[in-house]
Amino acid sequence: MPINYYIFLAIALFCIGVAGVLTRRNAIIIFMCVELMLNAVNLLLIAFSKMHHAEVATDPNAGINGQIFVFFIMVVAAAEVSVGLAIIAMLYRNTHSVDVNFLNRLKH
Amino acid sequence: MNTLICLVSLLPLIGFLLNGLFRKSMPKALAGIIGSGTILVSFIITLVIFVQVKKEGFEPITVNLFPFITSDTLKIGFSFLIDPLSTLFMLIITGVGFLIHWYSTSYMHEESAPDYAKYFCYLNLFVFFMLLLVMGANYVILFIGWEGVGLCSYLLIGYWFKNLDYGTAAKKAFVMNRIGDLGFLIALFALISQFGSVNFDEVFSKAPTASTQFITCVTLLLFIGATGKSAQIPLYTWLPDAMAGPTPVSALIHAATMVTAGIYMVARSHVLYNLAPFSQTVVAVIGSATIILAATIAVKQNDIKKVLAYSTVSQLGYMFLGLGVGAYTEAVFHVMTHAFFKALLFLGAGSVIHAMSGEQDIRSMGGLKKYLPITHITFLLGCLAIAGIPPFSGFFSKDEILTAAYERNPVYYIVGVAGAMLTAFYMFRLYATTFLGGFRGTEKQQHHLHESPGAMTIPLIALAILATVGGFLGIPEVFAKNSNWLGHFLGPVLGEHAPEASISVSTEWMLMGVSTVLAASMVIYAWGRFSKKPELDTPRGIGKWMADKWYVDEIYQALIVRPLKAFSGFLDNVMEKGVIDGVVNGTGRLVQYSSRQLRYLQSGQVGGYVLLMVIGIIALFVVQLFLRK
Amino acid sequence: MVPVLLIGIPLLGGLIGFSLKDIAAKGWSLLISLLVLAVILFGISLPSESSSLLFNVPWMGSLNSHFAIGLDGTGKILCLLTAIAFPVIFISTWSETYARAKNFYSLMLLSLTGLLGVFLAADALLFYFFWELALIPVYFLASQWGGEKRIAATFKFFIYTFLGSLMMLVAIIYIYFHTRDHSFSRNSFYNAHLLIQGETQSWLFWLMFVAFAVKMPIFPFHTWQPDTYEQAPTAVTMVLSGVMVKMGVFGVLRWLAPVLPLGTYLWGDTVSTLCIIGMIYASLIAMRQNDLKRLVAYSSIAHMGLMCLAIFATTRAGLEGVNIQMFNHGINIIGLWIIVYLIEKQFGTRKISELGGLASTAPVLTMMMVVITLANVALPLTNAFIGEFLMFTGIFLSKATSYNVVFTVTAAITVILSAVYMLNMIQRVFYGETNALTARGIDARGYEKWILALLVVIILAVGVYPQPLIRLTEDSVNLLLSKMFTRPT
Amino acid sequence: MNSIILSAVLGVIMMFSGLFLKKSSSIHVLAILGMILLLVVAIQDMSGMHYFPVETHNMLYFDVFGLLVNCTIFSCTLAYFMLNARDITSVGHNPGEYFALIFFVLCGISIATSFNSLLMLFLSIEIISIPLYILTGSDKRNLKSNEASLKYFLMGAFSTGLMLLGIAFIYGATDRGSFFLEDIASSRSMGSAMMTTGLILLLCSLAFKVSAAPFHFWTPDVYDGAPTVFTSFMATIVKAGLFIAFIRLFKDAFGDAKGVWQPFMIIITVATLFIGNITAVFQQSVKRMLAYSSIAQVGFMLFALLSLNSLAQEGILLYITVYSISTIGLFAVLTRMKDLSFEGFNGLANKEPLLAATAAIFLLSLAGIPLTGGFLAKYYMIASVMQTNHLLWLVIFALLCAAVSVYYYFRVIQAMYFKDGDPQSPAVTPAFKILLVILAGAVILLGIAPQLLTDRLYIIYI
Repeated sequence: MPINYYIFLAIALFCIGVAGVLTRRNAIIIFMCVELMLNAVNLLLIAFSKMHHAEVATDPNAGINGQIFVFFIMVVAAAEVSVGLAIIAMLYRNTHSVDVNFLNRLKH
Repeated sequence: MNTLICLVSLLPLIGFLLNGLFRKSMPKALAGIIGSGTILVSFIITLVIFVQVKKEGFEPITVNLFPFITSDTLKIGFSFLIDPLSTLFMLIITGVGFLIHWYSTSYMHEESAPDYAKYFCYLNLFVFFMLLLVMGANYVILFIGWEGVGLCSYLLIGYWFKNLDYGTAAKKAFVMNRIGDLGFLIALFALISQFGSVNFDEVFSKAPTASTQFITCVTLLLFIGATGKSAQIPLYTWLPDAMAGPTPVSALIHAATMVTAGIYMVARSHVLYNLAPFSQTVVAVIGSATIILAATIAVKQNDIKKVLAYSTVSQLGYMFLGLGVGAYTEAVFHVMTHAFFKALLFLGAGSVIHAMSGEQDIRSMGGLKKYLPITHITFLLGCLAIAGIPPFSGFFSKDEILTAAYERNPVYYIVGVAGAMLTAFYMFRLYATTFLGGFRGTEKQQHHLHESPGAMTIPLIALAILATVGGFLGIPEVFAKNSNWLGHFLGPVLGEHAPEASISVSTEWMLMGVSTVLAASMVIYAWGRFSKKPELDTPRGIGKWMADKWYVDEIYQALIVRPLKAFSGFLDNVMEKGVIDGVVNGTGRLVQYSSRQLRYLQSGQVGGYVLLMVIGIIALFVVQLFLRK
Repeated sequence: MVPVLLIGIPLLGGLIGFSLKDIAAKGWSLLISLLVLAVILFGISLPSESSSLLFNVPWMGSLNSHFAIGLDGTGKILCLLTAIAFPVIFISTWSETYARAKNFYSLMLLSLTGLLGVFLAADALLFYFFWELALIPVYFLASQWGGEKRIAATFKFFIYTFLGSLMMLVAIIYIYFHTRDHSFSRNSFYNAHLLIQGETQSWLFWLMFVAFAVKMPIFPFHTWQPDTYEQAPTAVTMVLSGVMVKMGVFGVLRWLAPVLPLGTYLWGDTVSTLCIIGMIYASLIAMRQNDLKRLVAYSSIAHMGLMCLAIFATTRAGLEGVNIQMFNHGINIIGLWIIVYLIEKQFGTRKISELGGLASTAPVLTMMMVVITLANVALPLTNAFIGEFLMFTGIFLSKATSYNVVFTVTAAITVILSAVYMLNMIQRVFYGETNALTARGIDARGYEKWILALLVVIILAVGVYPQPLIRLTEDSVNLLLSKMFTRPT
Repeated sequence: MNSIILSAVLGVIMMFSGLFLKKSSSIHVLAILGMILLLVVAIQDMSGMHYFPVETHNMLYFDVFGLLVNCTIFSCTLAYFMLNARDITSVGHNPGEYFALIFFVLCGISIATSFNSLLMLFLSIEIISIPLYILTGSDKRNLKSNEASLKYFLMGAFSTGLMLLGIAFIYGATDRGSFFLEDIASSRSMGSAMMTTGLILLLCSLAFKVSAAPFHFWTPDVYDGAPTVFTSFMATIVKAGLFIAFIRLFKDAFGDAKGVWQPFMIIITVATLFIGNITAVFQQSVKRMLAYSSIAQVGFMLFALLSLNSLAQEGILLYITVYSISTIGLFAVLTRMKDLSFEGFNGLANKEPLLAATAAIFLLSLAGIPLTGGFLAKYYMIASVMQTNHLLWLVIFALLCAAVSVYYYFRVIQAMYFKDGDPQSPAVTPAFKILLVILAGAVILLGIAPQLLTDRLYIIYI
């Protein structure tokens, strides 16, 4: 299956994520959309790593680094989740809402 | 010799410094002695020099004091030139100057001590600059004196500074002179650019090499300077106002010496003028026009000093007419005689004003004959002299100019004679209204009337003698061969002038007769008319125009001063505050405004921010697409 | 060694001054300024090729910029002016008591440092440094001790000049990259024009000229000046108008005309026209000013215009005239400011309409004022006449333009206008009857009298025997003439 | 390597310091000691003493520039600690953690200055960002702080996504699938659509991190909302570190493909200069003004990216140093003020002359007035671009913006010196004053002798 399919799929996922970030007002959902973007990237990386692996038949672990990268992304994403949820929780404790449109004390 | 020459100019300066620095502590008597003493000494020294210069085979002396301005090839020295012309002027300046200083010692007696000292220090400064003017060996030194005397006249006209009108008059004098000086300056630059020098000898020796147009331009520019200093059309209007100054000042500066600086300068550069016939014509025409204009105005003036002022303007016109027709010796001759009789007349007027305790309007005078005998006699002599009645000095000088004018063009002669008639008329109108008839002043004034003290009358007498016999220094050739001493004296500088070469003796006699007869008849007519019933009522019709000086001042106001003021107002309010400053401040406001608008991008909404970021990214991709193509 | 002292003394003096008592600061600054005067006089007495007039050590290695300072003709004249100006300013405003006086006087000394540095710098980057160093203290002085609208006015002035100098910086860097040895030294800059072709020079010219035009100021970059002069404390106004505006002329003479001769030549006529417009414009506006400070400010704009014009004439007479006139104008205008200051101090107003009749209450002051005024209108035997005569001669003889006669005549009109507005001022302030305000006026007191007398003596001395001053500038003028272009004949 | 590991270790130590040390003062003494140690180690790293011989498989690559940047950044942090330690401890209950987070950030920075692979770049940036989210929100009860941290977090995560997508594309575009910079630089497909797409995405996300327009929107809000001490840290040290990463990436990976990305860089530079300067003009709060000014300063720093030459390298080193010192000093003064609006500064010169004087010097330096390091920093930037002999219009535009910047910086000076008022500011310790004077002296010193810093770049003994 040609690589372009994966690329398009990944970009599609990514754009969905972006659209979500743009349109939704609930902080948690926005955050989930961001996660979606990250996963799109993961997919893309895997695809590329496979592609590069196929390109170079001689080297058994060619393109392996793409997949390693994905693990790192997952780790970092996890870390972000923890921090992010903590922040959202803190905000909720203070304002009893997670609606980002109410966050406009700081402007201009 | 050199030290003597320096002393002549230095002494007045010393007097100036002494009177100026110690004016606070200076007693009046001392101030007067210093003031007039210095002038007397330098007059005596001048006489010594004169004796040297008079000798046959005398060569002009140049005294280099120090280099003034040196810029590679351009070398301007601070140097004096002594030759018959400058010597003659030095004699007039110091001689007449001394008499007037002396006269002032008593005339200014009411002044407080410091002001008295101030007066004399200004007067000495004036003499210093005037000597600089005539002694300078190059145009720059001449110019220094030129502006210096202008400054002194400014200071002395505004001597009574408390009166703002006097101040205005002084300012007017200075500014109008400045206008003339502008022409002079540019002429200087032109000379430098052409000859690379401003020394008289170099300029005159190189002059023939230059093109006629160039010489014409330079001479005209110089003449503009002359019209300013010597009160010719169109820059004459300051002189009558200058009468605001003390009368001796009017006598010294605005009659005898300063105003003749223009004549000196033109005579000094006669070499150039001889090369530029057009400029000569201009000089002659302006001169004759001024004669008539000033004379007509003088006819209707009632302020004794105003009359004399306008007569000065008109007499200066004669001198320029003489210069214009190439009769340089005669012009200088007239300068001399005019210095005598006009100084005399002014001092006489001063004595009258003194007696009338400040009154200057002749309509409230009359019949002063019996109160002021000496003043009366001397004044009469002065009038006769200026009216050109033989054998008084004015007759000879004026007549020679007229003859020379006739040679060049009879029209000049006719104008000149007309001027002479007018002169005779208004002078004797003045004389008759002032001295003859009955006294018209107040009781108080009449009671106060008295002859002036000796310090004032003796100079009067001295000047009267000069005014009477002064003419014999330059008797025309027609009377007796080689009798024109002045002609011979000035010959080496200005070149011999021989009328009989062109016109016959008989015609000259005829011209002389005509002018004399006409003048005399005017004298008799005016005497007869005004001694009986002087005109006291305000004139009507053309007379009013004359009385109001043909409204020249008003015209200048309307054409030059007001538009200029309006324009500067426009620049200040519209251009400066509006346009230029507006642009500068506008830029500032623009920044402020755009800042206020840009702030609103910062909406505070996360969604908005992300959207803008995404738009940014898309924009970059679009750019990328375009760059690909 | 001399230049190092010239910069070091006031710099140290200023820094120490901050730590002094307020009372001590006044005397201290006067002492320092007198020291500087002594040093500069010594420097002038030395022969112009003396090695002790130069100092050069490497400074910013990676930029190949040197700390190179030297004292030469024009520099001598201007350093002399600066060194005379500051003591005169300190003495004439002696009776003034400033809040936080030590800061005031220390900043004055720092600005003195900057000014001297500008006139001494032989390295473009160093020149730029001093250029700003002179500006900053003056900005603080003016907006801390000035009039009530001071903050806005002086800030306008600051932004204006700062923007100008930034443009100059661009030009300097550009030229730096086009010098053979990538150096800021004066010599490399003077030879850079051989490697920069015409059109480049012509826009570089404007980048640089803007900075100088704002400083001088040249129409239409002048609007900061009247406001700043009006708002700044008089002592600072004296520094500004007496010395600082000369930085502009100096900049053109030292860093523009010889560095970009072609650009200078190409734009000569344009700039000259601007100068003349400015001269007449400023004179006309001066005619109707009611504030003494504004009047003097506008008259100074007119005079600076003439100097700039004379530079672009590219003739020996003109350039010598400019050099002399920078000195003379400094002296005269400081004299004017002193008198304005004395008047304001006495009557608390600078409005011409509210004054009058001072001549009867203050004869000495009047006498001084008249002399200085006459010097300002360039009457013969005063210093300004020498300068203006030489400048006008230079303009008339100019080979760099084909409009030399037109320029001379139109520029000379200001000779009349200046007489008009100056004499107007004299008449309305000093002549006439005294009014309620001026009746209780008193004359100039001891030291004020003497300081004015000193200035008058300088005015007359230079006016009568200018030769030494002219000779002082010869080397600079020769250098300039060897660099600048004139119309090919 | 020294600094990376040691900073991480120090972070852990500080995290647990709360357990052993009860007094907050002792904690920040500990932090300062640790910081000094870190600095010493970093300097020794430069002079060839490597204590942790770790095989990085070419993931990291240490060069003089990076190490020198580490040193300057650490010294700035040291100054920052000394000036602000008390304020840091007073933010919340357990101060040790804040120091811990700061040390982690430093760890991330020291990776960012030495990464040689996009993976390391990604990790370093995340190691820097995540603690910052927490620091921003550290003032738990303050709604502004919460809002700021959430905004920062959401947008930061978003930009991380962008960066990762970019990295993915670049990975795809390289010849044999590699994250190493040299492989990217040498890849045949340089300039291809995929590569360029990745490049642009990476550019945008990094622009976001250094807050360059149009990706700067988080900056004012976050800087405004975060506790002032941490704003000072973020605006200076963090920004410097990230900027070095930015330069490192584009120099080593895309240096040869300048033509591809320079147009975008120019657009971003112009936008940053314009928005940063113009918007700062109208601000009412000095803190927020400084946020915008930090954006404006980035506009100048970006010049170094436009011209990747030796002048640029020296210049950016000088720039980040001077900018960090000045801003840290300024924020230190700011933290002492009760009222952060411009009026709050009225008459400070009379009440606290020394505070005002040093603040004035920092402001002059930010405005780029000669004799302060700020001028030479800007000078280097301009010169480096002019050396490439084009983009002169950009230089002039930048200088016009600099003139605008003078306006808002001088508003503070005017308030302090020329206006009268009674500013509310608690008494400051002499130590604080001395430190400020030292910083001001450093600014001046770099303004007249930049070679003291820049020449270090050419000392080679690694």
